[in-house]
Amino acid sequence: MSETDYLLAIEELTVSFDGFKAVDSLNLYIDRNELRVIIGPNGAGKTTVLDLICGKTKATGGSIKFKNRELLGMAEHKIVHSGVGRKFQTPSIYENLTVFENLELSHPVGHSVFGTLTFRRTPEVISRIESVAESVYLKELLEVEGAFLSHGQKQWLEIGMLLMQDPELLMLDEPVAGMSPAEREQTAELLKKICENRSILIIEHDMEFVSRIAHKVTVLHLGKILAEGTMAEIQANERVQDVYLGH
Amino acid sequence: MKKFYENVLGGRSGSIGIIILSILLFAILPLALDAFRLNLVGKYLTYAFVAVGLVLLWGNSGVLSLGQGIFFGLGGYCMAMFLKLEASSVENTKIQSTPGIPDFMDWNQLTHLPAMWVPFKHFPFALLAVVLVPALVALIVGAAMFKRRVGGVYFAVITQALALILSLGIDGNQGLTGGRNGITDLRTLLGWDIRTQTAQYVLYFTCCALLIGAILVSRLVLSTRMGRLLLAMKDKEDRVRFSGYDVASFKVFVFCLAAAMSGVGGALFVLQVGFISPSLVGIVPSIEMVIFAAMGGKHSLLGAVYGTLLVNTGKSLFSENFPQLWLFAMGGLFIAVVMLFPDGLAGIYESVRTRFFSKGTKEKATDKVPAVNAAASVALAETGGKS
Amino acid sequence: MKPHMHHQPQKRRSFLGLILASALAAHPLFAADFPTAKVNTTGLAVTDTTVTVGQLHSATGTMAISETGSIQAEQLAIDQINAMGGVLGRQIKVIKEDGASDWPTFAEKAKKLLVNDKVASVFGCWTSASRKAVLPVFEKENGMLYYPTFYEGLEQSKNVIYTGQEATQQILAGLDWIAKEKKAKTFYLIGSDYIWPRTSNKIARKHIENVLKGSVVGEEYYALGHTQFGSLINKIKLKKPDVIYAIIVGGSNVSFYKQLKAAGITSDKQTLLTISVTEDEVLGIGGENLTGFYSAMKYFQSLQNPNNEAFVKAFKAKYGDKSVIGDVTQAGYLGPWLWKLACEKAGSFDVDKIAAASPGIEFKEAPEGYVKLHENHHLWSKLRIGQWGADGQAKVLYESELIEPNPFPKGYQ
Amino acid sequence: MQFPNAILAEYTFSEIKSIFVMQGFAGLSLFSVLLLMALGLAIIFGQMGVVNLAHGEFMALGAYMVYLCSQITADHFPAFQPYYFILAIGVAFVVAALLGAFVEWSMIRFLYKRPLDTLLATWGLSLIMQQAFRSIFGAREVTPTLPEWLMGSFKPTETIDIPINGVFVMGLSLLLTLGIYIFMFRSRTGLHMRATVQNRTMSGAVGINTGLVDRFTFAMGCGIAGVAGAAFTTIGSTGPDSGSRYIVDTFLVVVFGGAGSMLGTIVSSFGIAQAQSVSEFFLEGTMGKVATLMAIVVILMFRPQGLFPSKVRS
Repeated sequence: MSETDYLLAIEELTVSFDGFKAVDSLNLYIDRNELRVIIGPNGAGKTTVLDLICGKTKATGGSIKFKNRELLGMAEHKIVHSGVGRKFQTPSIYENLTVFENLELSHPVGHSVFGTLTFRRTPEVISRIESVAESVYLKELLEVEGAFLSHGQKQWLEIGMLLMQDPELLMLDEPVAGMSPAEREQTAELLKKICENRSILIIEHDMEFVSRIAHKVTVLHLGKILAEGTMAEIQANERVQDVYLGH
Repeated sequence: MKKFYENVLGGRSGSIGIIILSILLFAILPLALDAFRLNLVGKYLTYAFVAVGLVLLWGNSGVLSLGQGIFFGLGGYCMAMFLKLEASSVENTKIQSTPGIPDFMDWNQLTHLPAMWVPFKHFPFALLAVVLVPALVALIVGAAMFKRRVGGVYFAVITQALALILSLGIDGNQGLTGGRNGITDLRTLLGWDIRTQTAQYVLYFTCCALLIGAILVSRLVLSTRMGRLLLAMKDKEDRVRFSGYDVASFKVFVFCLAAAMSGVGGALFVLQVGFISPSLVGIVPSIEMVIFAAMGGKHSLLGAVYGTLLVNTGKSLFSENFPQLWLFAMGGLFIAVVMLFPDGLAGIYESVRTRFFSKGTKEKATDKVPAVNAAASVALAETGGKS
Repeated sequence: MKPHMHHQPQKRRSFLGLILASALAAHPLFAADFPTAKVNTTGLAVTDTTVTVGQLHSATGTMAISETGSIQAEQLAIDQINAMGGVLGRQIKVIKEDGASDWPTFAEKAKKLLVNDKVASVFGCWTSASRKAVLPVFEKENGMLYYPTFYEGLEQSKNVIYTGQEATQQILAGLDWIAKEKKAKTFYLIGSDYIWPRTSNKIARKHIENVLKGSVVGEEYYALGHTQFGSLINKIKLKKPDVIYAIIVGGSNVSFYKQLKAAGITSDKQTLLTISVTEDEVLGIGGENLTGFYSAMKYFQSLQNPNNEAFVKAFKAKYGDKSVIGDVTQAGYLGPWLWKLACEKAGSFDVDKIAAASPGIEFKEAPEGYVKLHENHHLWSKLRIGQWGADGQAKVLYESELIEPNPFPKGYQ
Repeated sequence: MQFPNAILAEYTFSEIKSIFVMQGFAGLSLFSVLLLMALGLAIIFGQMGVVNLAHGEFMALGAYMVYLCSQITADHFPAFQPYYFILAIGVAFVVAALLGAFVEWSMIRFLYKRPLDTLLATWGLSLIMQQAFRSIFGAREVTPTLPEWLMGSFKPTETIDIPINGVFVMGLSLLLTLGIYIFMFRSRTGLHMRATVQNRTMSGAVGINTGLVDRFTFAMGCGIAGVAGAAFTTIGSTGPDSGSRYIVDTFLVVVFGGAGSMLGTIVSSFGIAQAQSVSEFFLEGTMGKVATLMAIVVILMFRPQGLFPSKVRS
C-alpha cells in the first residue's frame, strides 16, 4: 500500500468472530488535527474498530497504517508508544490511586521494568501533571483517590491520563456518557482545546453533542461504512435516516 | 536518607513494624527458646521468604502461583549440591567404588561426576545459582505464560502441574538428584561445620537478617512507580496496557523476584536443616506456603512472616500433642481465612488497631471521605460556574 | 545380685510375657542394683524408676498405612518388657512423635526426641528417605535408632541397629531358590521409583547375570502411587519372562496385582517373586489377587514355632483378631528387646556403651527364630519363601540357613 | 530408552498384533479412567467456574462407599454379594452428591466469582475430608471384595486378554457421558443449568431459581466424582489420600480440553491417555508420565485456552 498523508489510514479492515463479520472491508482515513466522530446503531462495530486500532482485537485481514506504519500485529504497548491513546467506554481509572498517581502512571517516561524502578518525581513531572489536571478540571482533587470521584470526573481523569501521553491520535469511546449537561459543556470545550495539535476519533450517541464537536462524521452499519460527511450531510442522508435516525 | 526512611521503612508506622519484628527475631526468640526450638524457628523463617514473595506476587500483583515450592526447592538443591560435593571428598568416600562422588551416585553406578554438577564445586557459582536458577526458571515460565495472558486459575493449575513435574523428575533421576531420599548428610560449608550449635545460631541470625533484607527490598520495589503500577494492574489491567506498559513484563519481573527470594529461603533451609528432598518441591508444600501468606494477610509483607511462624508453630504443637487433629485444624484454617478473614492477621490487626488503640487515626480515616466529597463539590461548583 | 522376688509388681501378664519371663527374667534386675548415676553418665532421661524412649513413625500421611504395624509391635514389646520388670529395673516410658510421612518432619522430631526429651533410644522410621533424613541427627546428637524395615543396605552406623534385612540377605537366597525350583533364566525387574527398589534390583541384576547366568529382559520403575500398569503388563507379555521380580510399594501394589490378574497373568502361567509384599500389603491387595505368587521375607505370620505362636496370640489379643503381622512388624517387635538385652549386657543406658555391647547379642525368643546381632549392627537372619493363599496367609516353602548381613556387598555395587 | 523397532524387532507379526490390540485397549482404559475423573470437574470447574480442589476427595468418598457396602453385604447379606456393586455405585453417587450440596450451601455459594478463594477453601476442605477418612476408615488402604464376574479377562484369541474390569469402567464412563449429555441438552433442568451458567441475572429474571440450580449443578458434579471413585475400586485401592493423587491429572485434563467444553474434556482425556500409554510403553514408567505432563504444560503455554475454547465474545 502506498504512503499517504493521512495520520491514520485503514484499508480493507475485516474481523470475523466465528464467521460473523463485525467489521467488513472497512476503509477509513483520518487527517492530522481532525476531530472525527463515528456513529451508528448498536452492534454496528464501532467499539470493535477502536479495539482493532489499539490492538485489543486481532484483525482477520486488511491494514491499519498510522503515520505510514502498520499497526496490525504490533503489541498493544508499542501501539501506545507510537502515539495512539484510547479511552474506554466505561471510565477506566485506578480507583485505589489518587488523581495525581493516576496521571503520574501515564507519564510517558519510564515504561520499562527498569524504568519504573528508577522513575523519579522530578519538578518537570509534577508541573506536567498539574497542567494536565488543570485542563481536565481536576487540579483541586490531585490528592483524592479515584474511587471518590464522580462519574463525569472519572471520564475527565481518563482523558487526562491520555493527555499525559501526548498522543497524536486520541480515541474516545462515548466520552460524555453519564455526564450532566454542565459537564458536557465543559467536555466539549476540552475536546476543542485538545484537538488543536492532534487528531481525535470519537464514538458518540448523543447527536446534539456530536453536531457541536465533529469536523466530520462517519456512520457505521453492520461493520460497513454507510455514509461519511459533515453532520448536516449525514442528517440529510436518507439511508442513514432509514437505519439509524429513523428509529 | 529521608527518602529511604519514607519509602523503604514506610515512615513511622512502617519502621515500627520492622523494629518490632527485628526485636522479636533477634532478641526475644533467641533468649526465650532453647537451641532446638530456635533452629525450628529458623526453619520456619526460610518458608517466610516464600511467603514474602507470595505477598508480592499474589497480594500485590494478583497472580497466584501454586508452584512456589519449585523455586524453594531449586534454591535448596543448588546449595545442597555444593555442600554435598564438599561432604564427598575422596577421603570421606573411600568406601565407595568411585570415591569422590556423592554416595547416591555411587549407589546408582555412576562412575564420574555428571557435567551438571561440576560447576557446583565452586562456592561463588553455587551462591549465584541459588538466586539465578529459580529466577531463570521463573523467567521462562513467566514469559511463556504472561505474554499469552494466562492468569488466574489457569496459572495456578499450571504452576501446580509444574511442581508435580519437578518432584516426579527429581524422583525419576536418582543418579543425578538423589531421588526420593533427596540429598542428605550435609556437613560443612567451606570447612565450617554447620551442625554445631554455634553454627546453628549463626545461621539463624543470618536467616533473620536476610529475611529482613528481603522485606526491605520488597518495600523498596513497592515504593517505586512499580508498586503503584502493580496496584493499577490489579485494578484495571487493560488500562495499564493501553497506557503503554507491557503488562506481562511486570508480572514476569515480580514472578522472578519472588522466585529468587524463595531460592534464598531454600538455600537457608538446606543450611539449617542439613538436607533437601523432593518432598519440599511438590504440590503440598507449595500450597501450604500459600496459606502462610494468606494467614498473615496477602497484602502484608510483615504479616507473611507472622503468618508463617504462627501456622508452623501450630503445626508443631498440634502434631506433638494431637496428631490426628492437625489436618482438621489446618483445613479449618484454610476455610476460615478465606471466608472470614480475607485479610488475615494483618486485617485483624488493622481492625483492632483502629477500634481500640489510636482514636486519632480513626478520626482521620472517617474525616477523609467527607473532605473529599466537599472538595469534589467545590471543584464542581467552580468549574460548573465558569461555563 | 540380691533376690527380691516378692517386690515383683503384680501385673497382668500376657501368655507370651509368661514364656519370656521364664526364659529371660530368671534373674530379674532391680533399679537399686543399678544406681542412676552409674547407668546414665550422659544425661539421658533416666530416673530411679523410669527410662524414657522415643517412637518416631508416621501416624498420618501416606506412610501411615505401612508404619502402623511397626508402631503397634514396638508398643507390644515395650508393654511386655515393662510387665517383666522393665530394663535395668526401670519401667519404659514412651514419647510418641509423628513424622507425618514428611522427611523434614522426621528430622525435626528426631532432634526434638534427642535434644529436648533426651530419650535413651528411638524406635522408628520406615522408609529409607526418613532414615536418611534422621541419620545425621542421630550421629550428631549421639542417639540410638532401632530401624525395622528391610532396606537397600549401603549403610552402617554406630547409631543405628537395623532389625530388618539388608538387600543381599533378602535377595540372593530367594533368587537362588527360584532359579533352581523354576529353572528360571529370564527375569523382568519392576519397582517403585526410589532407592530401595532400584538398589535391590541392581543387586538382583548382578546376581542374575553373574551368578545365575540368566538374563534381565526388562527393568522399570513407576512413581509411588502409580495406578495404571496396562502398558507395563503388555511389555511383560511381550517379553515372556520366566520370573517377574516385583518391588512395588504402597498403594500401587493393589492396582498392580489386580491388573495383572485382570490381564490373565496368574500363578498357573507366570512365576512372580516379590520382596515387597508382606501380610500387611496382602490385606489391601486381597489374597485372591495374589494366590500362588511368592514373597521372599525373613518372617511370615504363619511361621510355626512356639515363639511366633505366642507372639501372634499376644498381638491379636492386643490389636484385635483381624490384625495381621508382616515382616516389618515383626522386625519392629525385635527393637525394644534387642535394646533391653544391650542395656543389660552393658549395664548402662549410655548410647556408646550400648553400641559397643550390641554386636554378638543373641535373641533366641524372636518370633522369626534365633537372631544374632552382627558387628555391622545388622542381624544374622534366615530367608524364607512363602507362597500366598487366598486367605492372605503364606505357606512357607523354603527356609535358608542363617545369612550373614553384608550391607556393602562386594561385586554387587 | 529403546526405539520401537528395537523393542518390536524380534517378534512375530501375530504377537505384535496382539500387543497392539492390548496396548490400544490399555490406552482406551486409561482414557475412560481420565474421562470419569474429569467429567464431574468439567461440570463444576468448566460450567460453574468453581475450582474444586476437593474433587479427588469426593472420588475417594465414592470409593469408600463401595467399600462400606461391600462390608455390609459380606456381614449381613452374603447372598447378595455378586450384585451389590451396582447398588453401591448408586450409593456412592447419592452420598457424594448430598455432601456436595451441603458444601455448596455452607461454603461455595459465598465464593462465586472469587475462583482463587474457592481454590484455597476447597483445599482446606480436602484436608478435612482426608483426615475424616483416616479417622473413620483407618490409615490403611482398603479394597472392597469385588464380585467374581468383574475380575478376569476375555480371551478373543489365544494371545489377547481383555480385562473385564477395564471394559466395565469403559462402559460406565460411556453411559455417564451419554447420561450427562442427555441431561444437559435434552432436559428442562439441564436447560436451566446452562442458562444460569451463561447469564445468571437474566436467568434469575425469567424465574429460574439460580441458587437452587447452582446447588444442584455442584451436587451433580460431586455425585459423578463419587461414581468415578466407585469405578476405581475395580482397578486400585482406596486410602485417605487417594484423592489427592488424582487431582492434578484431573485438572490438567479439563484445562487442556478447554474449560467449559464437554467435547474438549472427552478429546483431551483421549489424547492424554494415548500419549501416556504410548510413552510408558516406549519410555520407562516415571519418565513416561513426566514426558506426558510436560507436553501438556508446554502445549498449554502456547495455547492457554485449551483445545476447545468456549466461543464467547468477551
